[in-house]
Amino acid sequence: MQKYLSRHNFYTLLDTLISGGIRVVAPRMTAGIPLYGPLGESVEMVLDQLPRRSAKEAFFPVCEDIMSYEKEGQQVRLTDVEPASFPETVLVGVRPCDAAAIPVLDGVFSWDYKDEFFLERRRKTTVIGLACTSADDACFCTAVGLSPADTRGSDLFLTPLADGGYLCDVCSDKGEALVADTINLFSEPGSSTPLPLAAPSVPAFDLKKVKGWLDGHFEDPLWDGTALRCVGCGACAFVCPACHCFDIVDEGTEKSGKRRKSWDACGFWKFTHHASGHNPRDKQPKRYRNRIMHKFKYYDDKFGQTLCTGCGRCVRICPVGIDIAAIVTEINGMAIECTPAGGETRS
Amino acid sequence: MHPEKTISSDFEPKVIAFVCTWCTYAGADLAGTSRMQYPSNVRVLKFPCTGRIDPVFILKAFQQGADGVLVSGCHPGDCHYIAGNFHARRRFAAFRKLLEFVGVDLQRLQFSWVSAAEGGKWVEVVTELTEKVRAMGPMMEFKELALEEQWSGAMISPELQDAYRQI
Amino acid sequence: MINTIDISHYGTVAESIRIEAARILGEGLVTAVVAYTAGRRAGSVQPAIITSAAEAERLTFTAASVNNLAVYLTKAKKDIPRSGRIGIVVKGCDLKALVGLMGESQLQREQLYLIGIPCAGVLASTVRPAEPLTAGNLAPKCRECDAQLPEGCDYVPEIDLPLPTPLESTYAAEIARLEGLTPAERWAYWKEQFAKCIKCYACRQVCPFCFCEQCLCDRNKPQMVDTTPRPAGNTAWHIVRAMHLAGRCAGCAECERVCPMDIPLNLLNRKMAKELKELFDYEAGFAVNEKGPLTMFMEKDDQSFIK
Amino acid sequence: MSRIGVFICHCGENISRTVDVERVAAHAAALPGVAYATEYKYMCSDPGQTLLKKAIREQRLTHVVVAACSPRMHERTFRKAVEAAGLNPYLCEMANIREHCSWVHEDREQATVKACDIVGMMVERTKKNRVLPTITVPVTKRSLVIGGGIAGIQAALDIADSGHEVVLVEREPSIGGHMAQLSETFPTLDCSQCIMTPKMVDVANHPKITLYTYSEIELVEGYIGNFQVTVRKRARSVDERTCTGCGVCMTKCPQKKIPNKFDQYIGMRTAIYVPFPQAVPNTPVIDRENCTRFKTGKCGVCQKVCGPGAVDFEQQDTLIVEAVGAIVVATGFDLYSISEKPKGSPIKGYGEFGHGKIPDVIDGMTFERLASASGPTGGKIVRPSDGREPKQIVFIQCIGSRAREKGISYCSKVCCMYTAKHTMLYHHKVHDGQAYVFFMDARTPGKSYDEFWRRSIEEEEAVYIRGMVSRLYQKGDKIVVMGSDIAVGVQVEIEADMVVLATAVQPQQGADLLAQKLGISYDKYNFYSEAHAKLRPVECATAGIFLAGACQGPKDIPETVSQASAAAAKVMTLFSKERLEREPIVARVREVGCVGCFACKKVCAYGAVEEKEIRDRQGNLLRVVASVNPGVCAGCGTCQATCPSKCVELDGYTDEQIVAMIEAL
Repeated sequence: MQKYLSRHNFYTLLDTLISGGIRVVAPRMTAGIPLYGPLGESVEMVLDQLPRRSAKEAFFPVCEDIMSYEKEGQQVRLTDVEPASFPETVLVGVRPCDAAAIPVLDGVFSWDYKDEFFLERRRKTTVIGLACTSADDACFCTAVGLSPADTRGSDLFLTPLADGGYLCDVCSDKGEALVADTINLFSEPGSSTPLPLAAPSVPAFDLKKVKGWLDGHFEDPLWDGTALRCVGCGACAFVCPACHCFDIVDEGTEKSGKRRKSWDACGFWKFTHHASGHNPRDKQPKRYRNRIMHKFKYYDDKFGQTLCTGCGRCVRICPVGIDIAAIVTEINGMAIECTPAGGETRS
Repeated sequence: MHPEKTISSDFEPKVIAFVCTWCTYAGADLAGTSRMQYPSNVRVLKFPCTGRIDPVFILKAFQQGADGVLVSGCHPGDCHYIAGNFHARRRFAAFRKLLEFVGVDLQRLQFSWVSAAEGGKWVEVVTELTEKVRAMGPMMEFKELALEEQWSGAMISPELQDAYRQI
Repeated sequence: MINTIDISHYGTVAESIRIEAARILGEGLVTAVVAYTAGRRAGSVQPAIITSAAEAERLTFTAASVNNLAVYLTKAKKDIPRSGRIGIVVKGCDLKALVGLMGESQLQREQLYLIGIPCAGVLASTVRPAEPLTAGNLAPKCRECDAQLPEGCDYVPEIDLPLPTPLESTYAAEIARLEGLTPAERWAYWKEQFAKCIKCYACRQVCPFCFCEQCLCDRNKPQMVDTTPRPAGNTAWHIVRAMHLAGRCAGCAECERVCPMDIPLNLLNRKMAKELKELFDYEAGFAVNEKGPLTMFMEKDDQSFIK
Repeated sequence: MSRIGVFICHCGENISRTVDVERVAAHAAALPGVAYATEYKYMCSDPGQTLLKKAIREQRLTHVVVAACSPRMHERTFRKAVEAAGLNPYLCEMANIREHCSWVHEDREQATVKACDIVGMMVERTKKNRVLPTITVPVTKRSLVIGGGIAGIQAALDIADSGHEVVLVEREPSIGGHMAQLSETFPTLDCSQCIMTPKMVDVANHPKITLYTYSEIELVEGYIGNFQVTVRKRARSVDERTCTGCGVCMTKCPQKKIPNKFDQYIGMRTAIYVPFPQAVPNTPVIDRENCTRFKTGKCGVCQKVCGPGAVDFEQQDTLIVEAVGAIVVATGFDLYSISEKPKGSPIKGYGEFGHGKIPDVIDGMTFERLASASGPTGGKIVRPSDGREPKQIVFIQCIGSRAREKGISYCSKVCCMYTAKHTMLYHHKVHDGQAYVFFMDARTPGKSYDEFWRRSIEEEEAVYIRGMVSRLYQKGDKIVVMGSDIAVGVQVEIEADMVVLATAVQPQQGADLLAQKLGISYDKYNFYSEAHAKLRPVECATAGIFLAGACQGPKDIPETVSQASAAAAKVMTLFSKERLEREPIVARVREVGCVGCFACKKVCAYGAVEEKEIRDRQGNLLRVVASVNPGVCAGCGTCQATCPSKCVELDGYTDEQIVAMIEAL
């Protein structure tokens, strides 16, 4: 189903939702930078810049409470967080590279343990995707099999038109329900043409071959060569739409406190630091290797998907210019070079 | 009688004092042996020397709900450990500027030299800080901050609303 | 109007670095050289650690050579193999950090071969590394730079540095603006800034002075600072970090540059630098000091704030 | 899980009067980790301590919190009790609910709430307390005595007689101090020099005493049992080993009119001099400020006439480092100069009494020199202005002392007695003279003291006038003293020939500077503070340093001698052990995390932080880390606050303990 949504009606739609008590989350300027956040009114929305953090935080918060404790004498009282208290949300202006990561994350969060915090937010959130019309040389969604018009992860998908309005694709039941509720704001598609889509410049990877190469190159000079300069921060993982590692800590005093879940990153030295003092990933290149392996091999092994959508955020913000697109391009090259016609045999 | 007075007297500020054991703690002891009277709001933490007092403790005290913090030690030259208070003096000269810059009202952070012989000065410093802070009202900044969440992790729970009401 | 900044000599500088790096590696004077190479993206530059003369041809220097490479010589970076003397490319601001590290027993001068850069400025950010350098995208630290020509290096390319365009310090202006606000307004400002923090610790990881092998904030007995990226823990972290850097920070502003959330972290460091200058007449420079302003004292130090 | 015992003391009614101790006990009992909480009338009493020990055993307590008085009062007591019950003493803490609570707050509710908080805070702290093993350090069995007056002499002789070496340091060219200046002593009127000089000679001859006169303390390093003291031996310009003390140099010195400090500047001496004939050592010193040779380069007579060739104009100050295990401070007193306000002193002068302007208004010590048989007048009491015998003499007591409005509130203790003595000496020497004494009241506690004072009135005919002098002025060659006799309520006016002011006893000039070198505390008058006013009156709070004599507060001779012997006894007790136990409140470095920036070393005032090399088994240097010498560490913790990664930690005041307290609030 395709509908037309004028620019004005798009904003009216959001304001209607907000006044109806729905939390509308969209990119908005926050202390100088675009970040996703709940809108007070639709005009706060900023759609021409990719938010610094991905849309994953709408489902997987930067930090959330999962439990609280209180001690009284010898008694300890525990209180669980009730996921039912999460608000109904419409997530707006999500570019394909962010939106596509959401169903990818479904894999891990509904795997052997069902993460009710993630899943409840997922249930309560309707995603309105937005086709992407601008790319820089850090962008590489097309290299990982996505496109600037990919509707994966979106319930509704907007394509900007030359007249300022949007072509609205209805991609799910949730999307359909939202349109049905506000049907008077939509009309049938007209003659206005879509704006040209973004065109990332990185050539496509052969993801199967990249994985094949990774399967056989746990030890490789590439890792030292590319990641010795890694300073071990968590910026890449934190801005990534697909990275989903988290840490659980108890914060509080002897008497009361909270158990909290917050983003973690495999780049940190402490990430795999054992209580014994041993650290299996004792050097930064090993930690960086894990990042690549997880994205292009391990996640694929387990969930059949690649954990990278090519948004380019990590490329832009890496303090020391580590460029995942460049590294995977290099791996891609090596994979094609060294793969005989029949494919590499796995040991 | 005066309505505004009853309101202000409802608020009992929490004042935390970090003191060195040789001078100010002893000075506070002297105030006790001399049966001087002062507001009961202050809670004293004893350190061997002001040199031991890490700025993080001040931060922690505010985070734990202190409305006023006092740091007090030996007069210059009187340090039991030769120079601990000189180091502390520099450290706190810098730290208070930092706190001020991030928006902490320095009226809530008092530094003093109170010797073992100055029971009266201890009473004076504690009383003055307590009354000043009482008049200023609770230190909301850190208390509010403690309840603040990233939007993504925020919930609308009755418990949280209760907490907001309480501060 | 956008003032373009003259960095036409960077090509010559880059060539000089290549020749000198090849020479010192070739002659066995050093075991490695820490410098810059080009990246994939147009105009991008990244740190590189090379160990053979053959690799020297990869080296470059452009306005995107923003990194303070001194961080690679600190103990926190255990993975960098270190033996013998190491060559390192330094801008004036980077050199101040190295000097600070020497004062804190982290490095010895004789372990280093310093290749100094006659520097006309670098970009504020590497998000768009191919942009030409202008007064608008110049790193704010460069606007107030007093160290364009590093002193005491083993090698500095001989270049007539173009006269710098005098530019107003944006830090000083912003500090003055904030100082003019009420405490509540300042608190609101920083609260909004710190709320953005996601505790990625990029600020810590690129800082040459965050060389602790175990950061205070990574300890949990006791938990001095909450680790979760909530406003409370974020605020505490940035206050503690600014305090730990007070009197040590050499002003490379890497923390601010790398912050993915654009928190103006260097404002805190500049503010502390300003206060330490006023209080104790201390400034980071090219001379190695035995003690920093907060590890020494004078009997006559100001105590007007003490009752 | 900890099993903490909380013991709340009523302190008779001192605590329980304002603090609801039962409520505090109930509050404590409900705290996580508290296994037992109780209250008792007197925790520090024998039954109280027994109760504590019994509870530790029966309740299998792991930690103890005693909520009572200040830890400065009884921490030792309870830690000893805890130790006796088999727990490490450092697992016991005190919650101060007396000095910091019940005594300073009247409101019972508020005081109780506060007491609960204090106990809660200490419970949380104590949970984090660790077993601390006692640290032992070797003891250097030599001692330093600073000051060669009667206090220092007595202490030095006592310690030396017990067989331990003593280093005695005196600032003046001779030992003897103020006692050597006195003519007679109360209440027996025996000649001061007759009893003093033999002791001085004993010091000089004692094989265990090393005497440095004309010397000062330059630097004190180290700690109890292990001090290193640097003594500056000022250039005497006379070699002590070769000088025979013949005195020819002094008789030939052309500079003969230099007012002699020893004689309160009323007698004269030469530029090369001994302060008084019985000086010990009997080696002259050249006063370089007044010596023609040093002023103009001409002269040098003393060198020419010196047979053994002991005069050495080129002599320099020498610095001598002495290792000692204990220090006795006996720097004595000075008299308050009422004419000139000492620079920077908050004490107001007594310019109205004309001292310094009217030549015949003198202070008590000057009177001693006038009355002394070996003094500048040979014991004749005469007026400094014209040498005439004063027929009417007025003594005024409490000049400076007990005058809060003038800045000194204490009683100088010896003036009542010495003024009584002065009236007697005067009466013995000027039979037809009349002595008047203005006094506020007479303080004469002491053996035979009141009898002595009465004698001055009843037998020696001194007229005591109760009241203060309001004005005093020169009229012709008389001094008119105007005052009031409050006993009869009349104004009194006396035309006196001489006025003697009993000025306040003060610590020596520079007493504060010496205290700073020693690291001991002093009060607002610069008198040195004892560790406890009643129970440890001889010790300083700084371990290994003891006090003797008037440096601690005004004292008469018998008291001074008693305290000196007591200090000596303390030193001997210290020296009775080979090794000394010290409080294990010292810093420790966690070498694993130490990054070797040595910020700790930079701020350590004791030089306790050393650089330690960590090597692998092959001996390759891996890293250099900080290491604290527990013997030298004084336990201030400045290193920890400075360490960026908190890898140096002060035992007893760890971050965990402090944060636990903050979080308990």
